[in-house]
Amino acid sequence: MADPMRIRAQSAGGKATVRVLMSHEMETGLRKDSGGKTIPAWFIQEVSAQLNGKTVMTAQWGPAISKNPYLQFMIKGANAGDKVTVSWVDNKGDKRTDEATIS
Amino acid sequence: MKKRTLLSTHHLLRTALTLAFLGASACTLAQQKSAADGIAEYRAMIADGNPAELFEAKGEDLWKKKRGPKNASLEQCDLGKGAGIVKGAFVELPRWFADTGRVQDLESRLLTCMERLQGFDPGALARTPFGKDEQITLEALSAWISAESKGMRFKLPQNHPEERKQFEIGKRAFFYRGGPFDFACASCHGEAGKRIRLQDLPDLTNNPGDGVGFAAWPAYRVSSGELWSMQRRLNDCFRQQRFPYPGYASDVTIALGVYMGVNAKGAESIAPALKR
Amino acid sequence: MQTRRQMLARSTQVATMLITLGLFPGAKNALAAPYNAGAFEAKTMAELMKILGSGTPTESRDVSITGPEIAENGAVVPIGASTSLPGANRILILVEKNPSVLSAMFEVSDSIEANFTTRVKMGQSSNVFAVALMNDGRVLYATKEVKVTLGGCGG
Amino acid sequence: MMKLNQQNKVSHRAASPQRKLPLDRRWPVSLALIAISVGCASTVPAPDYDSLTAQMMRSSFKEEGIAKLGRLDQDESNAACSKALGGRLNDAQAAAIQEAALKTVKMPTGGEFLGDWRKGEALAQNGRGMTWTDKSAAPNANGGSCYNCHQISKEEISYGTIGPSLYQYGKLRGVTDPSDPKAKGILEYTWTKLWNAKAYNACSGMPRFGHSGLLDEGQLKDLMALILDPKSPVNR
Repeated sequence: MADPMRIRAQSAGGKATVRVLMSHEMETGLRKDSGGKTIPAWFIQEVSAQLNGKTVMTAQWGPAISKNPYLQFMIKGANAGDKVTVSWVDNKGDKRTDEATIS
Repeated sequence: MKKRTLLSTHHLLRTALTLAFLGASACTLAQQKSAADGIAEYRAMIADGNPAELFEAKGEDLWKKKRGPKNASLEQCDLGKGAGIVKGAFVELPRWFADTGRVQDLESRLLTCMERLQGFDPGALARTPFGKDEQITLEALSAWISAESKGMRFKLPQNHPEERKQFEIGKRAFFYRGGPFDFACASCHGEAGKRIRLQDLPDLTNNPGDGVGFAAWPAYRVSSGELWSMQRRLNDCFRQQRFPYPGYASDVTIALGVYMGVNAKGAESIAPALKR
Repeated sequence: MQTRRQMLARSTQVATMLITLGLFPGAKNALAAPYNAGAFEAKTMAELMKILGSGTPTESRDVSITGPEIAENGAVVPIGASTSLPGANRILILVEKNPSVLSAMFEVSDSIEANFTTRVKMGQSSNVFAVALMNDGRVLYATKEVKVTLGGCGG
Repeated sequence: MMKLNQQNKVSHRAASPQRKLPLDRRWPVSLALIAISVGCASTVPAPDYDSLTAQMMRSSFKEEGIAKLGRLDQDESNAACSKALGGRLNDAQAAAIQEAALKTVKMPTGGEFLGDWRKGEALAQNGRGMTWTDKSAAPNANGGSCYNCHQISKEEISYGTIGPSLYQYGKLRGVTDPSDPKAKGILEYTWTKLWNAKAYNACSGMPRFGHSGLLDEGQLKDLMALILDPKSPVNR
């Protein structure tokens, strides 16, 4: 199973800034190993975020996102104590969901 | 293996960049300045959100989890400040351990704990290549344990005669020239204010400052997306020094740790840091 | 390399699976479109716009892109894309000289700012673009050049 | 490399771990010295850190690929400069090392010193070679690593500062026509520096590119051209 994300969410002025680190190889599928064999692509394709269970953001990513991805976005109308959930799914169907409380 | 591919890509990148610069014509000094500023700006932009945090979280889990042939956690591991005390341990390592009769750095001490508490074979752990199997465990553990001393200042003990002896031997290892290039650690890290290419080189014969040199490892390496422990950092130094391969947690790596750590006295630890 | 058809087939499968799993509770609203594999294979901005069914992009001061002048390592280049205009439905991050131009595509909802920061890989020095797809059909962009370099020795 | 190892034999023996206790043979001397200088024999002598270090180096490394254990062997220059711990050698010792180094230098065959500066630039940029991840130790697999430590052409801004700037190396030394006999002195000096830098500075930090078999004669000529050819960007 994939390693957990690190999610930090801080509210200020009715907006919450969410910063997420995800643990993922983000292999492009363009690199070769020492034997000249192509290392198969393996990357996060879809990311979504929910505020108290309601989807507020979805994104699609290609393999050009860096290894161990970082994402920052801002949710409107979010306050301290609200729950932010972030999920990702990669091209192999692996997935991960983690939750954080807005501070 | 992946690394080779990556390195050759880097080489191509640099060649491409050089060609690009050959076309440029502004004053060298001005370019130099802006390149340094540009890189400083880049580092500041990625400083927030260091993926080393991912390894810290994993390390904390691994410390508390029952694992290995004895199905035990590492929570009773003595890192020098008593069984189970993690906070502040990192900035006092390497140090003398009476139970093993040796001076040990963080990673050689972890080998001891993984052997005694969890029943792992320390020789097998030491032979495992970096970034594989239980080495991933060791990397994550060193990320978390170092993070527990973040902001604290290095103060390696030098009370035990063996600690002082390791300092003296470490100093000699630091200045030991050899290999086809005649390099020693001191070739790059014996003087302040020098660079390799655009990379600043910390002077490790003194305290080079807070969060610099010894006080910046373990670190997340942007280039490979991996967490590098001090053992791995030293291993790659010896590779670039064109030396043979240093054993994981071998005597020379520990003696060098004592030398650099004692020299870094008073420097604030920022480990696990973020490095190019 | 997978063919585009295989990729499409698989991503549809994944999307279906996700909906079945209920992983995207919002999947029924317009937000969660299936993974657009074709978009991530486009070589140029023009090709990408065609795949997305969007118009010709024009440069706009209301869109902004942040990134370093020089990236010490192409493996991690921090890029921010945003627009101050209301009515954006998607924000894209593009790297002109990468094998495929599109790095990321963010859907903008009423609950979120049209402002995203992530980190991308760059194979070489290149222009990067922030593109905003507007509800009224306009496609607006901002661009910036990022030089990719490396410190340290070649060993 | 072979050459290096052969030369190393004498000093290598002294530091060899196979000789179990080189300490034994040194104690009487140091004890005698202490007795003379302090006049008190009860002082506990410090451990012989140099021998302990040599033993530790032997036991800590293993061979990997082209990086054999022989790389830990030290010739006179490396042994003396290591022992100095960053300090200076005494004049006589430095002079002896420099003299020996000077004798190792082989001037180019046919008397031609300069090759192609373009190839020289590529070599100067290339920092690869001789690590345990490199496949071959042959000169054609190696770069010169020059920009790691030196500024050379002003167009390359990513240069190191461990060595002095070589920008306008030939121009500053008045080399306008390398075939002019007046230029011969500087050509020979530079060739010697590249071949065996210890000929002028016993503890030079620069690799001995010719002497240690890192680069071949053709490659050295190309590097010579990079810094001495008036047509090279370095001198324009």
